[in-house]
Amino acid sequence: MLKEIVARCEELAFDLSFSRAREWKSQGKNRVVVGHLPVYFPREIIHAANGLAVGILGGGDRKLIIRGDAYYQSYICHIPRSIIELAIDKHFAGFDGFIFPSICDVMRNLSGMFQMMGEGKFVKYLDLPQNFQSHIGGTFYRYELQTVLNEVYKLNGIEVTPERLNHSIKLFNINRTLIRQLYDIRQEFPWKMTAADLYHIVRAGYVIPVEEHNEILESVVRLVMEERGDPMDKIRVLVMGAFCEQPPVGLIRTIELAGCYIVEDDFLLGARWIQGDIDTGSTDPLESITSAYLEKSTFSSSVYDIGNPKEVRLLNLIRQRKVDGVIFAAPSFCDPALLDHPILQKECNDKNVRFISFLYSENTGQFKVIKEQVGTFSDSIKLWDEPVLKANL
Amino acid sequence: MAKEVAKERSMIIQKEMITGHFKELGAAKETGKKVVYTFVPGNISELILSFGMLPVYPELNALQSGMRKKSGDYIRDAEQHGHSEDVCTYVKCDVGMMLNGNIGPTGEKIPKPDLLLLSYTGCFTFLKWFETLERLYPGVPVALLHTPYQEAHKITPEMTAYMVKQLKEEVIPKMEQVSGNKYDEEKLKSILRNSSKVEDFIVKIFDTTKHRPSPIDAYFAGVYYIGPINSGFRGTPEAVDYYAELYKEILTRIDKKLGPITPEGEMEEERFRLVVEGPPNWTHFREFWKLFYDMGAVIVASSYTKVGGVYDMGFRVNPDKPLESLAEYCMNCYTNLNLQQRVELLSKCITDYQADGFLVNSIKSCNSFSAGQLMIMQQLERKLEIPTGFIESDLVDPRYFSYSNIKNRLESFFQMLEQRKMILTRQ
Amino acid sequence: MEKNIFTFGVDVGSSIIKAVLMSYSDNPFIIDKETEKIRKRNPGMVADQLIDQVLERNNIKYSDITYLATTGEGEMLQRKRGHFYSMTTHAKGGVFLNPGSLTVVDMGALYVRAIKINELGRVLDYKMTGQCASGSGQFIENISRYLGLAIEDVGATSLKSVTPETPSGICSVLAETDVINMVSRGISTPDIIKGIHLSIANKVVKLLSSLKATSPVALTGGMAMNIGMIQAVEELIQESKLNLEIRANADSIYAGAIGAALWGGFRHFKLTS
Amino acid sequence: MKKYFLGIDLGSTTSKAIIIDDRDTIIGRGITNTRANYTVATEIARLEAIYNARFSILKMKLEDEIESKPEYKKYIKDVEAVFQYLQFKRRLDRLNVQFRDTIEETFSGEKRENISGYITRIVKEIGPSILDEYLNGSLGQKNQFFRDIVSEKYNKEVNLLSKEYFEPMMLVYDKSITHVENELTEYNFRELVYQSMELLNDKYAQIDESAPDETGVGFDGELNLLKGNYKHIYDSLKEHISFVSNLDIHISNMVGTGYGRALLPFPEKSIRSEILCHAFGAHAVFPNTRTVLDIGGQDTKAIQVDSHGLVTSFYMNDRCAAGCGRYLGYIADEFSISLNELGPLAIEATHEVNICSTCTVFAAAEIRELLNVGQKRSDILAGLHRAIVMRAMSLLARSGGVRNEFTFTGGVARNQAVLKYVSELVLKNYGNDIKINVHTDSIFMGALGGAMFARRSN
Ligand SMILES: Nc1ncnc2c1ncn2[C@@H]1O[C@H](COP(=O)(O)OP(=O)(O)O)[C@@H](O)[C@H]1O
Ligand SMILES: Nc1ncnc2c1ncn2[C@@H]1O[C@H](COP(=O)(O)OP(=O)(O)O)[C@@H](O)[C@H]1O
Ligand code: SF4
Ligand code: SF4
Ligand code: SF4
Repeated sequence: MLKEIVARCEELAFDLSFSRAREWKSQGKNRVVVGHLPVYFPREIIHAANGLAVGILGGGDRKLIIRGDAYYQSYICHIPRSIIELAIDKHFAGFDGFIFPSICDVMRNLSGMFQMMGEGKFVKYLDLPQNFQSHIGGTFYRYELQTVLNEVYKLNGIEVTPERLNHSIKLFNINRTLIRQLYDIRQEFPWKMTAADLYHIVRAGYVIPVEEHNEILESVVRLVMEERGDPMDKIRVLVMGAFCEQPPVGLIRTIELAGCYIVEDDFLLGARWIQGDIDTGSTDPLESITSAYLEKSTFSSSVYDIGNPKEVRLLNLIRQRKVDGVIFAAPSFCDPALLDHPILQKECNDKNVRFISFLYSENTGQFKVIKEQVGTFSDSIKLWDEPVLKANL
Repeated sequence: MAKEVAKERSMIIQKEMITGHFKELGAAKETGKKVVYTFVPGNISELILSFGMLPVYPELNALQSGMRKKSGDYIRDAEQHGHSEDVCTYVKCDVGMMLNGNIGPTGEKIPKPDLLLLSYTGCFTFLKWFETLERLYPGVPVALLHTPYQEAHKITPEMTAYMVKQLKEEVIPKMEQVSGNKYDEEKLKSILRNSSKVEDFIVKIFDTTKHRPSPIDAYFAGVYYIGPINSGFRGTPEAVDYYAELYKEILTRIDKKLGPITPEGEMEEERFRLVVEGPPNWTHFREFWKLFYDMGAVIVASSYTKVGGVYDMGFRVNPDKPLESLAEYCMNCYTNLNLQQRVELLSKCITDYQADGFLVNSIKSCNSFSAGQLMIMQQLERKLEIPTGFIESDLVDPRYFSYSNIKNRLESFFQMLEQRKMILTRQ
Repeated sequence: MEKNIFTFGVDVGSSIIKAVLMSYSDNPFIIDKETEKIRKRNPGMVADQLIDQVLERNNIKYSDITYLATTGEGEMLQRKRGHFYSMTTHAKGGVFLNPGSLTVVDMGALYVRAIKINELGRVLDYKMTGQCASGSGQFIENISRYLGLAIEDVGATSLKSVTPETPSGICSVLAETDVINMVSRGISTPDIIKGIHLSIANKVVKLLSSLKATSPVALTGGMAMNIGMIQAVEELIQESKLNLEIRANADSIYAGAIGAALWGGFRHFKLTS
Repeated sequence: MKKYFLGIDLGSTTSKAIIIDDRDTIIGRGITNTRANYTVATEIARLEAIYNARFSILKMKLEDEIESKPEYKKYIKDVEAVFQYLQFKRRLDRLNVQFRDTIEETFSGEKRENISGYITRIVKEIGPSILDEYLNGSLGQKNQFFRDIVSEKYNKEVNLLSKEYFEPMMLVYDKSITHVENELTEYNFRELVYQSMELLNDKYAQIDESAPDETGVGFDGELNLLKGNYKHIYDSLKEHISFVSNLDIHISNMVGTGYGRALLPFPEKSIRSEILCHAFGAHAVFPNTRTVLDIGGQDTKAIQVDSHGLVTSFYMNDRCAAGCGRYLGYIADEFSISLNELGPLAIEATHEVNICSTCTVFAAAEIRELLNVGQKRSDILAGLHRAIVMRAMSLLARSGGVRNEFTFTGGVARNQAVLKYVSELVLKNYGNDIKINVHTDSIFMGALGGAMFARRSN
């Protein structure tokens, strides 16, 4: 039963023609489908405007790159070229608009390329504020969100009332809670479900209506609790750096095959960006969404961490999830992720947290070297009987 | 060896300005002057000056290290400290320089920052850079000025308001606190008045490439010409003098129908006129330049000279609205323009200055420039039917400058332009 | 530990298979060892033959072996009891061969792996080369073949160099063209070989410095049998002022197999205790 | 006097020479591998092109006879084949001498004796079998080089020996071959061609003596025409051959290009970028060409040209030679087959194995691994070929995509499997109506372009 759900989720998650979204759009009037790129976008507002916000996470290893290379030099990460390839091959046909949250220069410029290529009816680069004061950054963020809503309004004429928006927020609160529960289960019983399965389940939520995803998540939570599974002699790791370009599933599997349980990760960070619930009782729910962004965001390479250093937050996570070591896995040429690593790794060093790091790209197919490194990492923690130095944290 | 070329007066002035600046920095500890680290694109130097503080530009340090062939070692050191091979080498070069005692180009030690002014325009790496610096200089206050991107091809009032608010409530209070001086709007206005004069000169100078032969090279020499506006002198009277002098010199060259000055003297014959997109390589700057002037190629416009501000589309600071002006200046920098705007700007350059070819120097480090360049190139090729060339190198990482590869590509590019001229004139 | 047991380590490399028979106890020692080139045969088959050959030579039956451990690409061997990852085994083997080493560098046919360990032999950190084969033993093999040198003679030839000539790029394939070019320019064979060694050593030293390796450094793997390589590494270490002492051992190529045999013994006692 | 123009393409793997006349017609081709000294390689290619030109001129002169009398055609073809063999034979003799020297300085005692004996046997074996392949097989058309031909035979023989002699025997070969490749063996055309004719006469004499129904295997109908007739042909050809042997093939101008062009002893104005030459050559042969893909030994170039054959943009790999021709060479080595057998084997595949690294050095290891997990040879080969093409597709995209018509050049275009994948992917991604051109002379496009530039700037 669980197997079937996971299989279905895998199919959905990697359905690069986004058939469920298209189907959904055709099933009602005035529906819009809006693609959004990594990392975080408040999908609630599109939901409230009778829309479906579909996460675009690249083509992974399932899309052959032929013309995408015409747009990017070899020293730029992989995800934008697979997205361009998808666009050229009309995978986004029927999408009404695209939102590019500001995370890096590559994504930013990709938004310009979408504009020049005339993709969708609107292309919005969403400038997430780096100022976290509500009357400065907050005001600007509201203005940015309003711009998105105006674009959608132009398309379907649907007024987003506070009631509608509050309802949408509620659904997404449930979604976030259920995902959190799954992570908590895996944190305690990582053998009950593989990291790859969890990944598929969460990723499916990027491309289907939240109502349906919530149903899936509910059954999964129930079924996973019933799973037995045998605990194996593996170390517990946290994987860090993959917030935008996704690692190939083979990589996630390789890590777990080579003696690790992934108990925390930032693979699909957007779905878990807001930590906790967003207020659903306000008469100005846009303000609730804004203040959730300002106050409840997780940490990520795309946000300057003034006054809230990311290394401290990472350490908290390590403690919470009781991990034995950290795997820094980042996409090749991803400046944001890679420039964070020295900072985070220094902290790990200082606090005696074991870590390794390597690079991947979404279509990496050869995991031999990675397997050897991860295997040695797990060996090095397991074979030598010293207790892992958690006490130092 | 290059023969010694008589220095023009403007060069001497510039050299004095720069030397003076580093002297002042070197003496900052004694004089008690506060030091602000900030970046070139979207540099609000006028504001820094109005508080009597001294700006330091880590990128320019990196650039200088590159030119002095130190960057290779610095980068290696930074990589030893955990930085990836894949990321922007400006950052690594700066980190490496710090690890090696922070000695500036004139041999004087660059003082530690009293304030990290992160006005990050057109590039996310600046954010990461300052996160790194913040940890290298623990306790130094950070003022962040977020410049919204011109995503909708324009600057909206909300964007300006957001920036002005940040200036007023984030940046200025921090500057007051660090410098111990109050914000003096009149002083700022008077500095800005100089800036607007400088801006006029800049536009006129880079417009002289209209002439045939072009009296200047707008890339290789251009990067020297923008030195003063990019290194904190924009609002100073020295800058006004410098640019007045420079403009005068160029006018004389035009009268005499002289081509650009190269490190080996005047360029004899102008054979190709190019527009170049992308920053130059600094580690092999001379060799790189030589590849061009040896072939009689002169750059009549380049986007790189617009990173520190775009003025040829009409923007000027308005001393009467100082903060709004600064905000708009930031939002107007080249890499803060969206791709469509970049294409328009470049095609204007190509047509206005009658270029024969368009060349991209794609910099491995710089996603801000590089991501999208290929599409820009395609668009220009299609729109203007101009021959395009493409080379790759890096700003300051000598490992990514392959002389033979670049030479091979440039040779082919020039032969292609020549062949084209030959055939087209024959018809 | 009550008695000595036999353990066997098999390191299936990309071109050479290494087998070591050990007596494992508190003072483990090597009983016998052997290598065999794969030379386009099935590695599994070659390894099996090699195991039998060593057993036969020592009058030992397979059933007398308490633990047969594989490393490298040896996971497919039917007769293994356990498999360990290359860096784990090279660390162990490297220290066994060069006691007191705090860093082990395995220089093999395709990859270079640098492993940092503490006094207890525990792996602390490591780095290995990835998708690009510049700096691999295979590269030396290719070049020496072109120059008509037996791999055993490469090291000695390199030592004769006076003014080494390094290839310009990093790519091994393009470097081959460079070498051809050098030959036609009349550069001497020792100078070419030395240049190649230096360019590989450069990669090794880069790994060492990015790992912040601690001295002494043990070199293992096939390339550590190459005296020219050892010298090139030493020269570059000196040049980059890393202050690392280099050690190598005549049995370097067996380090992985030795490590596997040792870990096999360790696991056996851990599992049975 | 007639004017001729020479183009030299000093590539990373092969050196090519083309001679054209003043109407751009190709009259001579020469090719050799660039394993050797660059100057030697250039000379070999140039001389070969001149020999080839003499034969071309001969054929042009005798055009009418050849049209009307197939035996003439056959005879000339045979002469050419034997001519090639004789060149080969001279180098083989030279190699044999080198073998002796190498053995002398490397081995001693019994080992020396044995190895020396083996070598004698092998050399004896190779000579006649090669002659047979030249005469009765199609070795002449296979575009194989001395090293490849010899090493194929040599390896086969060595594999028959006992295992302990494998390494020493390989060493003898490796040590000797480079010397021979680095030497220029000059031939006198006239002498060699007469020698060829004598040899042929001996052969034909045997046919004459054979009974009418005894013209067994390998003796085809064409050959039969020569029966009883060859003496006559010989006599009438002799004069013409003497004429072309003495003909002064005057090269009025030449242009050098290719990877090693900077090392050519040419004045600077006679050196052209290989990108322009390839494009110009391809465009000359197929005037509607708009996109050119050239895959050579260690670089791949994607070039866009306009209607005049002028390059408008191009893109090439550098720094990394993954996925170029040399890669195929290593693969052929690993599978112990010759380069031109790779493609046909790959085409037999039922599916393509996914190949992750096209790094030349890793190729062998990856293949071994795949063979071990039970993948079929042909499927692996198919995957490898496809991987190369994927890289080329990426460069094509960067250069501006594929425009009609598309011309595929360079040595790798001779490989049918690569061609198959290129066609498939180009048609699928850039439109089914794209016309794809490949020419039998595709490896010579750079040299041809060079020769054409030479003519134009004369
Ligand atoms: N006798 C020798 N002398 C010098 N170098 C050797 C010798 N034997 C092997 N090598 C080198 O060692 C390499 C193989 O090393 P090895 O450790 O067996 O690699 P792997 O285990 O990765 O297959 C060869 O590529 C060659 O360069
Ligand atoms: N007969 C053939 N069949 C298949 N491939 C061939 C053949 N001849 C040459 N090649 C391929 O062509 C490559 C050489 O191409 P070439 O264009 O001559 O390269 P370059 O100009 O760089 O020397 C070889 O590496 C080989 O892979
Ligand atoms: S992978 Fe990194 S560099 Fe690439 S688009 Fe995503 S955030 Fe930007
Ligand atoms: S990415 Fe480009 S703009 Fe940004 S810091 Fe680096 S070089 Fe400067
Ligand atoms: S650079 Fe050379 S050695 Fe490295 S991956 Fe490419 S082909 Fe292989």
